[in-house]
Amino acid sequence: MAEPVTYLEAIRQGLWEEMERDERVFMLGEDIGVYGGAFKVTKGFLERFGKDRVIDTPIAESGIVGAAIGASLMGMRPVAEMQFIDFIACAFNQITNFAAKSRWRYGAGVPIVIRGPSGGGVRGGPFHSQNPEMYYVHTPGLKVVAPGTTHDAKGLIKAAIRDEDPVIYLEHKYLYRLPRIKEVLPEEDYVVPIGKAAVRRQGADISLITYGAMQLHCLDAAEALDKEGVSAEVVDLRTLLPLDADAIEATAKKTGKVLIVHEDTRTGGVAGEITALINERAFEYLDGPVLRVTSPDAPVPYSAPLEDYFLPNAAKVLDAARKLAAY
Amino acid sequence: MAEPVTYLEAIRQGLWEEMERDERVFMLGEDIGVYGGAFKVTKGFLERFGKDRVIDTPIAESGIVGAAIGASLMGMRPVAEMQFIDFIACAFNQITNFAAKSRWRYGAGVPIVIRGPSGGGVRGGPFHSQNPEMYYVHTPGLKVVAPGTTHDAKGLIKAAIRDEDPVIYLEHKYLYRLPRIKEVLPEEDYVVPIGKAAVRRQGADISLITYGAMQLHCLDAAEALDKEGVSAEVVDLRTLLPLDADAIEATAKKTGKVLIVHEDTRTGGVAGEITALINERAFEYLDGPVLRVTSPDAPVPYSAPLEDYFLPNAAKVLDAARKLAAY
Amino acid sequence: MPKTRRRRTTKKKTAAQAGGAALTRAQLLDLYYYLRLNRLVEERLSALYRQGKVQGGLYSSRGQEAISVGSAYALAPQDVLAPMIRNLGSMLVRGVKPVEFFLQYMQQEGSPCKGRDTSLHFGGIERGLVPPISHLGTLVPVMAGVALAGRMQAKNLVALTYLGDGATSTGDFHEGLGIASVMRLPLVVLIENNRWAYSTSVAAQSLLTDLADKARAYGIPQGVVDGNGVLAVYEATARAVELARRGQGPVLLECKTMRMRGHSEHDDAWYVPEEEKHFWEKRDPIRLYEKHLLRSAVAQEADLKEIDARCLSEIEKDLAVAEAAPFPRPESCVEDVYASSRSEQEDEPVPAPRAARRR
Amino acid sequence: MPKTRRRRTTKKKTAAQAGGAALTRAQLLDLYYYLRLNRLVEERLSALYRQGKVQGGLYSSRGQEAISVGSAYALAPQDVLAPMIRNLGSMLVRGVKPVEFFLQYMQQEGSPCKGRDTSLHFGGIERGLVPPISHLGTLVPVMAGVALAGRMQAKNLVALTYLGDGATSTGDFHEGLGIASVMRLPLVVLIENNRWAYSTSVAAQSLLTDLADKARAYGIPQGVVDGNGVLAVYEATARAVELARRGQGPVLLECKTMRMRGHSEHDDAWYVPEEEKHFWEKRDPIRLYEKHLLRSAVAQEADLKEIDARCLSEIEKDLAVAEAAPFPRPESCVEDVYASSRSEQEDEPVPAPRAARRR
Ligand SMILES: Cc1ncc(C[n+]2csc(CCOP(=O)(O)OP(=O)(O)O)c2C)c(N)n1
Ligand SMILES: Cc1ncc(C[n+]2csc(CCOP(=O)(O)OP(=O)(O)O)c2C)c(N)n1
Ligand SMILES: [Mg+2]
Ligand SMILES: [Mg+2]
Repeated sequence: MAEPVTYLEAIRQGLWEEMERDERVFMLGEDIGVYGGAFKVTKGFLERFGKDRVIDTPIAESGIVGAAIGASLMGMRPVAEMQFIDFIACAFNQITNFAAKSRWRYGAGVPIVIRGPSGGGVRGGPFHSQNPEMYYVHTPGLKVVAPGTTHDAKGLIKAAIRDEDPVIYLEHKYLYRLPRIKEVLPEEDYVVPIGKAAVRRQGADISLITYGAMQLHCLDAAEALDKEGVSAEVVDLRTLLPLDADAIEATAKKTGKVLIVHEDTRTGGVAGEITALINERAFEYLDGPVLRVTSPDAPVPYSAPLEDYFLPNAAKVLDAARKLAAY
Repeated sequence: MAEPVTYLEAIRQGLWEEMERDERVFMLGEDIGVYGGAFKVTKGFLERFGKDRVIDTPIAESGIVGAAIGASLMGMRPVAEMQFIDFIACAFNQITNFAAKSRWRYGAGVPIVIRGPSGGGVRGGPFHSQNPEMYYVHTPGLKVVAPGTTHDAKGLIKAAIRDEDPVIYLEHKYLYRLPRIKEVLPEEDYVVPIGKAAVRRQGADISLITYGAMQLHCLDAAEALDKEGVSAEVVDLRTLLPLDADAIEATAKKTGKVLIVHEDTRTGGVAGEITALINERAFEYLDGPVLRVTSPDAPVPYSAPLEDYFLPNAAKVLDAARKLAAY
Repeated sequence: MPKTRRRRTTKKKTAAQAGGAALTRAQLLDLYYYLRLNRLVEERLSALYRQGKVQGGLYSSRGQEAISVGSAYALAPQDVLAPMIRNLGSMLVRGVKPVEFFLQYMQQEGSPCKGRDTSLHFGGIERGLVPPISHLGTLVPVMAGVALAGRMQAKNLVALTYLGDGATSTGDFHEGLGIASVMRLPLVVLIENNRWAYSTSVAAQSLLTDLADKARAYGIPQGVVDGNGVLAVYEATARAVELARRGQGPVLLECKTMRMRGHSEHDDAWYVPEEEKHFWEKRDPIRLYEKHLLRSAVAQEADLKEIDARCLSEIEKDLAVAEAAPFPRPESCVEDVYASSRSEQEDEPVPAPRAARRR
Repeated sequence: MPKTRRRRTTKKKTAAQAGGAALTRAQLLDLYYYLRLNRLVEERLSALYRQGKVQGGLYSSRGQEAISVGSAYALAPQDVLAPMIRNLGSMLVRGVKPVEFFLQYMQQEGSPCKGRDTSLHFGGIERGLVPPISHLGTLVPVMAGVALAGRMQAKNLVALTYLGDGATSTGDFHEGLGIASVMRLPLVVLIENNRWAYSTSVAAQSLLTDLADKARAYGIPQGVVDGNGVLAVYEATARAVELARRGQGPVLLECKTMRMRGHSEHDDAWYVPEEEKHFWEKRDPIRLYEKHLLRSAVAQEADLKEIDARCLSEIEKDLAVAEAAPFPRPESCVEDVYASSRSEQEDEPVPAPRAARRR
């Protein structure tokens, strides 16, 4: 186990260990059983856990999520896969109206996990590259997590499965097999708490607040800034709902300059919410406007040069950070 | 026509006139024909325009929106009603993936209007009181309008129908028959341009940025502030996507203090986006943090005392505005 | 209403009233008790609505009580039932007390939803009840999941849910039955075909004569039954439940009936043809069952009167409790959004001004 | 694969190859041309994929070409067709040129989607084509709307769309057919039952033997046809289109076939039983049609060779054009989000610091 593993392998391990630990945990989704999932996240699960706990379903996302909700009401711990997270749109109603509101309405928790590959950078085009987080971040009753490291990928899937509330778990497909983020994972059982951000890099002059795959660009930009004498702090949110407002406040107060970086599109993206939180909690500490680097307001394009233009990258982060630092 | 009419009547007139003006316009939805709509917005339409243009459908919101999309691709101008806007959740996929992206993908505009009663204040409970705007504001390719006056209700429904892109038209059911906002409407044909905010009240000391039914609370609070020697400007956004960033910038620069008021829940609500825009465009003009008064992060409750506690009101706006003014 | 249909329903009626052979006298009277309680609780709710004590939508099951009562009565204790908004009777059979409906509809403290949600949107697995949300069709996949979990947990349970003729048009109905069919889940989906979905007639909803034929899209068993005969409903449901419990997969059962009120209390249903109303008025399910009980000498007039009195006194007692209940604490409406119940969601206070740290 | 089914398909084959009586020799050869062009374009795309010139998903219709070509050929010019990702052949019949597929899949300037979207996601009403989005099932209600508009505009058109066995499980399939049925819309929905939905067999998708039986849920006409017989598909579609055009409402047609490649290019379909592959390899639709043409003396070997050569030269020419095309301007990816094309969406520049106005 002392080998470094991929982000995908970390998710797989997390799922596997939870399936071993708790027989209430089961999975359902399209092509997750026989095939082991479009990205092979659930490879070998059918063989180990049997077809009662690793269920290949018809193509019916609303049905899948609905069935997960029903099973969770019975005390089970269903993990529903969306083959690509883009297809979660078909289950929007079950998630936002049934799952999110049941506890509040009459006290019935819905401990389900909905997971799937999100994000761009793999030439997937507009329907295989989406970042749907804000649709769910804006829905009270849900939790939304988006791990950006291999360690967190495992710790958060485990936390999500053990959580009493419905969790949307966004795994970034660009990170699945990225050598750069391979990591040796702890031998022992661990979870990463939902709702807690992590400071990936300490800094004094400017804060880069981010999550998911964008973290790598932020770290690269921070590295470059360092050479220019600017000390950048990098905060990885990890959870988008509930946001770790204390961590956001702390870094804003510490550096007085905040740049938010997300892959999701701009208008209505989480950067706005964070900007509001900072205004409310740390306005007097600000030495410049809270700014953001995001994807532009358009669907995710397919063609390589277009997608490269579209997505945030280290150069764009660096450029904005430099200007903000000089502000 | 020199009689003051209700907000509901204004919508009805707008729809009626567009149906008269342009035979490509037609409507479809549940109980809109024979019954004239759950709120009677389309009363008399079946008799005037016939069942080919006023179509009672089965209960199938995704099907309704899908059919509207298809018809619009053929050059028609469909207006789809959601009986309550809460049920738009069932059509989320067709709206965000089919309607919103077609023009960008291959040049095919989807000029549809999806309209329905939104908002709380009528003891509708969690499934008949929702404010779904942000799900659509965060979707490039859509437009989202939310009239707060009788004049705008008519002008915006007409603009929405004439628009080349898909428009979500949110009519606030609390305003439908509210005597306070009855208005004498212009005799002649008019539209209210999509994307333009309106300054409802000029002021120098603080800006209240709002839309929909909340506007009334802002005006009341502004009145009270005036007596206390605080001059409040009230900006009615009217359109939520695209936001009128210039108007937001102008008022922020003018007063230096901005309070955003919306009925939608807090986290991920449009206040965040506006706060980000102000940071980007008017940071140096700020004399205090951009703050917000919103509904809390929970579904909309049914019971009267609960809903009254839940929704923003003039007292809450006044309270926050006073503090910000004194900042 | 087309002639053919009328004939058909009439034919079924006979079968319906002839059923119930397996039930004891006590059980037969039990059914009557629930039918009457259903009707009387709803009548009282209407009165409260007219007094302004019930706000928002109030939905009546008048004319459809036999479906709720007969079907719920066919369940075993371990079975799970998901009512729709016209299944107050099913909830009574499952043990919900009138006071809960009064509290709920009057939005008071101690109401099952603490004043947060409305109508029949309450229950809980511990009571064998999964309440609906307003969005029609959604319960079908949810109850498929209940059935699935029940099988995994070896509980030998059947999941039962209802939906209207209109709701069979929703995508969730299709996705739920599709999943349930290939997984052969013990699920009974009961269509209450009351001929109207708000103002939309069933003919505008589907070309089918029998909505039960929708079962053919899933290769699952189906049944059509007179929804105004409580014994017919009981027996058909019992058979369907039996099939489902034996692992034959989901069953689709259609109960033919008529919505005898408007869509909700504010709607006078002017769009329903007079002759249709008349036809069905003569088929009131409670009157029919009363006649059956008397004719078959299961009960005397006095027995029925006594049951009625029992219902009424229960209602009076429960209503008194409900009327005395206070409103819920306003602040409670933001609690329980999460298990951890983050206290929160107070508006952030406006921070006190202070000198900027570095400026 | 169960014996019964095998026999059944074989029986159909004969009927299939016997059809096409109404077509002229030129038309019969036209069908052959499209079949071959379909296959050859896709083979070339596979080669480009292996060279890394096509990225993302590449979906093959190998073994299913008869469905695309036969059905599209049955349409009148005013009809509107919505292809799914395995209907390249349908698009060819509708006049799309190979160069468009090459440009599209190679994501280049001048591609129908300007490099923004992928695969067969292009078309336009002016060409009688409505392209899909990836989300399965969505085209059914959309094409119901096309059919509705066509009727309003008195265009006498029929709308035709396709979906796979898997996609019939989606809620949109149900909602779309529901609406189309009660409105009696001129819509033909063609199920390409290729026995697999990615790795999921049709038996895990539905309990039905014939997916066409899903029509029974809507009370609409249905048909089952051998999808590997181009003439059978042509004739069945022509009949369905005729019914729809006459106002008989939507028609559900199932074409039985087999997906002869993986789900997409990266998938080798190891999960498909060998015997199933073998069975279907012998039923290649193009080989079958070739034999038919030769046996019925419609064509000589030389005629077919010539058609092949024509296809190949067209492909070479078009590919050269595509290969020479530049990539699109990167900035173009944010254009056309709206009709007004707000120039926009540039990141807001960081404002230059300046003294606060009043501070
Ligand atoms: C998805 C959805 N769309 C629309 C509505 C609004 N609505 C509530 S009840 C109703 C009619 C329901 O008819 P039916 O299913 O036949 O049930 P019934 O009222 O006759 O019992 C409608 C349209 C809804 N609740 N959910
Ligand atoms: C709503 C939705 N869910 C999941 C997917 C992912 N997906 C793409 S193709 C496919 C299988 C489709 O099978 P089928 O409908 O039989 O078509 P075929 O590929 O056999 O032509 C799946 C699951 C999708 N595109 N849309
Ligand atoms: Mg009904
Ligand atoms: Mg298939």
